[in-house]
Amino acid sequence: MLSDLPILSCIIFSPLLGLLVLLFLPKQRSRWLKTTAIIATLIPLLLSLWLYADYDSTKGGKTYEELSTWVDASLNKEVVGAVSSYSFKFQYHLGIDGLSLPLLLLTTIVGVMAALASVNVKKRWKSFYIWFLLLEVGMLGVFLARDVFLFFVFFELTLIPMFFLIGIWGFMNRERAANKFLLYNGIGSAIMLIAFVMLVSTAGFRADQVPDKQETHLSYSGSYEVIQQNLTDPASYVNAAPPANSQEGEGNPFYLSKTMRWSIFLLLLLAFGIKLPVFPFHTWMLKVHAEAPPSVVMIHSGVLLKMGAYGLLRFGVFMFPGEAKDWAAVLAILGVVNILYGAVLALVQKEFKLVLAYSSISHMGIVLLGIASFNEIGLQGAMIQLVSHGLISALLFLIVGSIYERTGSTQLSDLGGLARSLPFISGILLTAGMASLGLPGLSGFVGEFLSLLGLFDSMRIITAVAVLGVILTAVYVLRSILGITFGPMSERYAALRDARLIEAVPMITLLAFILLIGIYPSVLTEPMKHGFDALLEQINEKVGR
Amino acid sequence: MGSWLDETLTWGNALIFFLWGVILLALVLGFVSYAIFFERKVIGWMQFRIGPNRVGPMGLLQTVADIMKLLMKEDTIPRKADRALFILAPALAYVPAFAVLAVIPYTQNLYFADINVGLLYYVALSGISTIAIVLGGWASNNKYALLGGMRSAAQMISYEVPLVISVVGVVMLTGSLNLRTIAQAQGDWFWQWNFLPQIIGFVIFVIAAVSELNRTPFDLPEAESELVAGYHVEYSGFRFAFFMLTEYVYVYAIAALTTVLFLGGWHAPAPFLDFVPGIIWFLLKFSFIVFFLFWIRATLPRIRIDQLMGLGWKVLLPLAILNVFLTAVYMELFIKG
Amino acid sequence: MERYINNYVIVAIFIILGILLPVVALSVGRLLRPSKPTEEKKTTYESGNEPVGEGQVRFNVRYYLFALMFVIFDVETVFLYPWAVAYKQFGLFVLVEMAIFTGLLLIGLLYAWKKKVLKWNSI
Amino acid sequence: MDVVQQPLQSLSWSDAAYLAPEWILIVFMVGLAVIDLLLPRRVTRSFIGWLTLGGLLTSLGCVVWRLLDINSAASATTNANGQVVSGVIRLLADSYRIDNYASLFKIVFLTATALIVLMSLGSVKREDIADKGEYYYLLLPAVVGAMIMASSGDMLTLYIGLELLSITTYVLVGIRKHAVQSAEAAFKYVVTGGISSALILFGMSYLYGITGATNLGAMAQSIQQHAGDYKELLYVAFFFLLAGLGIKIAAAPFHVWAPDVYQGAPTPITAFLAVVSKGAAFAIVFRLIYNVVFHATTPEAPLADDVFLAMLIMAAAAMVIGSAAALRQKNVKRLLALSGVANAGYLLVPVSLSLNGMHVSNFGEFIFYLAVYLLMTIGALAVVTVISAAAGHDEISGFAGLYYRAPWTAAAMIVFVLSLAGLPVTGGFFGKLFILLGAAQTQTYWIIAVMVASSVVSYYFYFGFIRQMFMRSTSEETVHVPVPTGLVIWICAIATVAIGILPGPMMSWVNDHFTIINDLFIGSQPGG
Amino acid sequence: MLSSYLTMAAILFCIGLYGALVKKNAVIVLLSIELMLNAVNLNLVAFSKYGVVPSLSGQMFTLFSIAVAAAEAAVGIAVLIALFRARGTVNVDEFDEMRR
Repeated sequence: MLSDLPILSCIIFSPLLGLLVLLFLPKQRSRWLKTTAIIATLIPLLLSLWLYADYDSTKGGKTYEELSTWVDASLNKEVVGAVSSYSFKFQYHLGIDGLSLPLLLLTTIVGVMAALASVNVKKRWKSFYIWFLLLEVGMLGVFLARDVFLFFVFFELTLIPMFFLIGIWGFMNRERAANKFLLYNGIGSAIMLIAFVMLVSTAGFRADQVPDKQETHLSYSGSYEVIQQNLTDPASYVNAAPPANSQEGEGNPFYLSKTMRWSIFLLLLLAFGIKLPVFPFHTWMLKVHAEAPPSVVMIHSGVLLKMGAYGLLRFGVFMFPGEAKDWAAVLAILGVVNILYGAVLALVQKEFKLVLAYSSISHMGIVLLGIASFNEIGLQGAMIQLVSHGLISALLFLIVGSIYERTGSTQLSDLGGLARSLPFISGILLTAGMASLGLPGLSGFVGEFLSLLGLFDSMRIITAVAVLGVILTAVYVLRSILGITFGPMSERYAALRDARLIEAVPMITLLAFILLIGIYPSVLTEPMKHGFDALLEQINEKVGR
Repeated sequence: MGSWLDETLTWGNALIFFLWGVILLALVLGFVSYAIFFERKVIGWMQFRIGPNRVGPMGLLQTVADIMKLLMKEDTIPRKADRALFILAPALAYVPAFAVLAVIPYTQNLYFADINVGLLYYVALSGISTIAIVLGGWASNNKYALLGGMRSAAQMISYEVPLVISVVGVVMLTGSLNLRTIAQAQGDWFWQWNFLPQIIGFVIFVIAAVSELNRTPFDLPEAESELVAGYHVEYSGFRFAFFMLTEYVYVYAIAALTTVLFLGGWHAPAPFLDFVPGIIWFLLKFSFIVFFLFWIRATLPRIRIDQLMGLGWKVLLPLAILNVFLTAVYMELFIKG
Repeated sequence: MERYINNYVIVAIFIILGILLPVVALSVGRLLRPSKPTEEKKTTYESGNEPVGEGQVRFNVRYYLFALMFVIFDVETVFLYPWAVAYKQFGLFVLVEMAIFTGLLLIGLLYAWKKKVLKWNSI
Repeated sequence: MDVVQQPLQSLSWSDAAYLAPEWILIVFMVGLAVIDLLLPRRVTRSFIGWLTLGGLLTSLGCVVWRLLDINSAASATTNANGQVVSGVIRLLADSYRIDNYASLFKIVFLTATALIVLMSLGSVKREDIADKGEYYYLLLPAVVGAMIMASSGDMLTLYIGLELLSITTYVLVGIRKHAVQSAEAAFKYVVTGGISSALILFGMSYLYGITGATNLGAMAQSIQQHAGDYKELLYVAFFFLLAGLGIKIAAAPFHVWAPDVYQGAPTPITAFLAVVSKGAAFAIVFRLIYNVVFHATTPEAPLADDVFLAMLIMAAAAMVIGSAAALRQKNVKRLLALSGVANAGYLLVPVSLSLNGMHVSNFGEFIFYLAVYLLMTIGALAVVTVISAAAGHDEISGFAGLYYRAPWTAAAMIVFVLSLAGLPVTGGFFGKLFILLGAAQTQTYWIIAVMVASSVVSYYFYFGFIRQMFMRSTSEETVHVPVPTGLVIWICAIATVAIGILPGPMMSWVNDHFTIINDLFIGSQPGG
Repeated sequence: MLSSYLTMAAILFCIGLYGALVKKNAVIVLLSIELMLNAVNLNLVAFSKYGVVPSLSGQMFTLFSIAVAAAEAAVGIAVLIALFRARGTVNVDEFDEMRR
């Protein structure tokens, strides 16, 4: 029964259901509003859990695929000649595979937890949850879309609610943070759009012959599969070598020269690098981490940053495996720079949120390393690192929110000895810290270990430097977290109440997932097993190994 | 005249044209002198006076004497006047007045320029005089002159519109703007002349023409009681004379134009009167129009300015347009078949 | 062609004569007339009183409105004349077209009338 | 005289019937004018607005009916290649064409004007505009002018339409007689408009001199013969035309008048200028480019390519300058004026991308974006009328806390702002996307970069509205939204989103009804 | 023959453009625009007789352009009068109500 449903659409759009209900609720009834929103986020979680259970890694996600025409804008066909149709064909194409499934799960889990954490929001609950649910729709869509423009639409859809969530409910400098967020991500998505437009107008072109009839359908398709196939198939018109006597690309408007391929790849790298964020483009993220409300940062740090890595993998690496492979070293170096830069700066921060922000940069560096390895282990490591960092940072910011609610500060110098008054929260914080610094048995370790292991295969020196960074992680995490939990306690914090049930539930749930992945990483690696095969095959073909 | 027109232009021919022009100029100057004389006489008789009777026999040299006086009178230009424009204005008024005479045909064979847009030429050039009058009023730097000039301009442009539209009916019937063709096209019998079929147009044309001439009952720009002497209050001597000259040359021109457009030009009123030369018929009709102008001057009082403007815009203009469409419908029904 | 040129030569001659007459007359007059300017002679004439204020006074804007009306209807005649000349050769539809055109202008006249443009008051 | 005698073609009664949309508007205009004059002063003039709206909608119905009729099987014919092409109605020796191109433009103009009238019904107050009746019925000749421009197949009709539109809008801009700003705006508009028509005419006069024709079809044939000999003159002609039309469409660097005029004009008229005037000028640009410029290429001088490049540069300049200048604006109408400059740049892109094997028509992209631009601009300005009525000024700070004072209006404004910024899921996104894809098809990648970059810059000031509406607050008193204005806001917002979610049908409809050979390459089909 | 007409027209046009852009007096600005339009008329009429392909349509065009120019001037001056009433000046530089 369940399998007859368009399950992916249901996952994406079920939050909208909640949004509809929210619209008709009076805006003073905070309890109703909150309950509705939490339920609305629970539906996709349950659906995605079911999907996970139902997912068969050997068959891939083919059975869940949804495909229908979204935009079929016919073009003037007069001058082309005898064709029966000529159009822009963008599809409503959803699909799931080993790459998206873990991130989908991550999104739904963090979504529910953030919704739970949002009960702390002090004002304008109605509009908060409306934006929140819209944001969730966008995130879910990003991971499931299989059409470049559908992807772009969902990607942008995350942008606008985030702008509102930061700008209205954030801390003191919220507007500047919101602007900065908008500006950087706007530039990022604009660059992405340029790349997509270039791709669709060349590699997206397809001519379908209708069998048995004299009909040709020409179309520019946004389909991920079509583009990827055209780009990677050496025989396709995109790669067809032009006749020797003509100028490069003459007569074949779809030919992608080497420069073009590289420029598209670099554009994609840049676009997703900003989102990830890669070292020089990271400043917007710090602002967001510092200024956005904690529950929004949970989403942001937990899911939105992953969209960058996901996009880099799916569009950058899968579409241009050759170019990506050629730039593996660069990617790795960027990763190391991220790790070291993030770690060193996290070490000197005086604000706990900023420590976490820099640690995010550092951890995202590890993802880059995993991608740069270009082998199964490394890529799996990157994916696990993505999920694990999502969970851990969501948990950490949840705790930050709770602490801030009680103490009114996130300055490291203000906080101290909270273990005495807030034993439960402190305990969770410590565990989360351990997970973050990669203690074996917790999820962080698996991700880091696999990524570095994968990279060690090809780039040993870089791996060695990266490990140095990982050691630094331990230093700054311990410095800050131990400082908060132990040490001298300020008198005014003596009478604080420990976590309420509504806080404890998400903390424990997140921690449980962290533990689960740490102890039994196969929950994630299993569905991914065949996800990278095709990619690695192509890369190896290309590189000739 | 027609034979020379068809020849190739040489200096000799140009000289002949020039001489003809000079002859006409002399005739016109003579006409002006004696038109003024007769105006005074006619009005005198109508008012049971004798009119000028001292200079020469029956006062025939009165106007000549006046001209001599004007010629020898001191010419003052006010200090505050805009000198260049002040000097330019009378000449500018006079040039178009004389230039329009080029297109008027007198008989079948006696005409000067035979332009196929003759009527348009007349209308276009006569409009320039308005500018001269405004210019004269403005350049004098005098309140009376300025207001007189503005009034005059307002009046002239207001009546120019009905004047111009009233002849459209004639143009439609003839299908030409050539004054010679228009005169020729009118029939042999006097009821076939344009003034009967185009009676509305004719009446409007005459009224508007009188107003264009700034003559009584439409002589408001020069209303002595309000504006002293209007736009030429600061002019004296021969510069003043040129404004007067302009007015009377226009009298000549309008009288000739009316004859050509509405009164059948040189045609005799009936075919059996053809033995009398065309030029005589033309002069008779022409003289009648001139006399008519003197006659209404003696008869009618000056009207108020609001009446003047109201008449032009609210009565004559709609009537003129109505006339155009009546003509069109008439032609549609009876002529074009 | 000759006729065409000749006609305009005549027109030119008439214009030249028109210019010559004032030039000659005024030049000749200069020899005949006296010239004894005094301050009083050169003051602006204002019925014998000392002139008050500027000579170029502001006058009623109504003059401008008449100028505007004139422009509108004068331009109408620009179209009316060619139409009238060629009227015989065309069908009824041309009459309708001109009726529409003129009708629109008459609406303009009505507009001016109703907006009291044609009503004259003071100077 | 050795003058080519052209046969005169008169309009017949049946031809006149094809002009029904124009007639209807003129009849309404005349009727309303007379009614307005004859009614006593104290009678309120709002009903004139409703009647104007009725006239516009009737006319719109006629245009749509004609469009469908032309394309129906009955009037379609086959061309030389055996393809079925729809009929074109040519009036007065092809100087007035009723083709799909014109009809599509007319639909845009009439829809826009209808929305503007509806918006005015809610916002125009008697104390502000003394002659309310005039205000409404003057819009009609303006639209007729725009329609003539769209339909013209001759430089003469084209010019007449242009001036009919311009002169009426001069008056409309200055209709708030007692406001200094309005009069000043009107004067500036008159001067720039005059200069622009002089420039256009000067260019046209050279084109006429070289081709000896004013009919676009005849020009196309003639210019192919003479382009080689007179290419310098042609360059001059095209330069002047571009400059003149650049002023009309407010593309940089000819845009400096736009902010002042848009600010001073009554807000609905601002919308009219932004949409109808600009769109009509584009209709001319299209016709001239594809009928004249396109055929002017000679082997030795790539005239057409140069003109296309010049236009692209103009488009890029408009985008960059428009977006950059808007950053500093505090006045909403000035801001929207500058955003209109940037949008003129976007609209210029499809026009100035030449055609090639794959990019066979740019009209679909263009009209799609024009329609979207119509919706979002009119919608945004309708919101502005509500705000300035409440705040008493046009500054952006008037939007402060709008969300708490009129949440639904604020929500609609978000839609417009997002659409203007080109973000999904709004029509603006797909409008820009189609243009970008068109540019990509011709491999003109640099303009894509410029376009996207200017869009990103524009985020800053468009989101300025959102910042005001959501993140500032002044008074808590609710903003009153008059019903007609609210209707406009909602029609525009819903349509914007609808087009943003499903752009396909509209784009397909436009392209199905448009045939480039029939509608734009007039000259390539001699006689007809 | 043609070139002298064209040169004359071009000169007129340039004078007009200069006046329209540079002059401070609003009336002169309007006059300058008329000058530009008249330059165009000169061009059209010259081309209709001496153009590459002489034809009558140039003269027709001129008629229309004259008419339209008249209307434009009328509206222009009307607007200027309204503005003069509000501002009391015809100096273009002082029309700066909106520039900030």
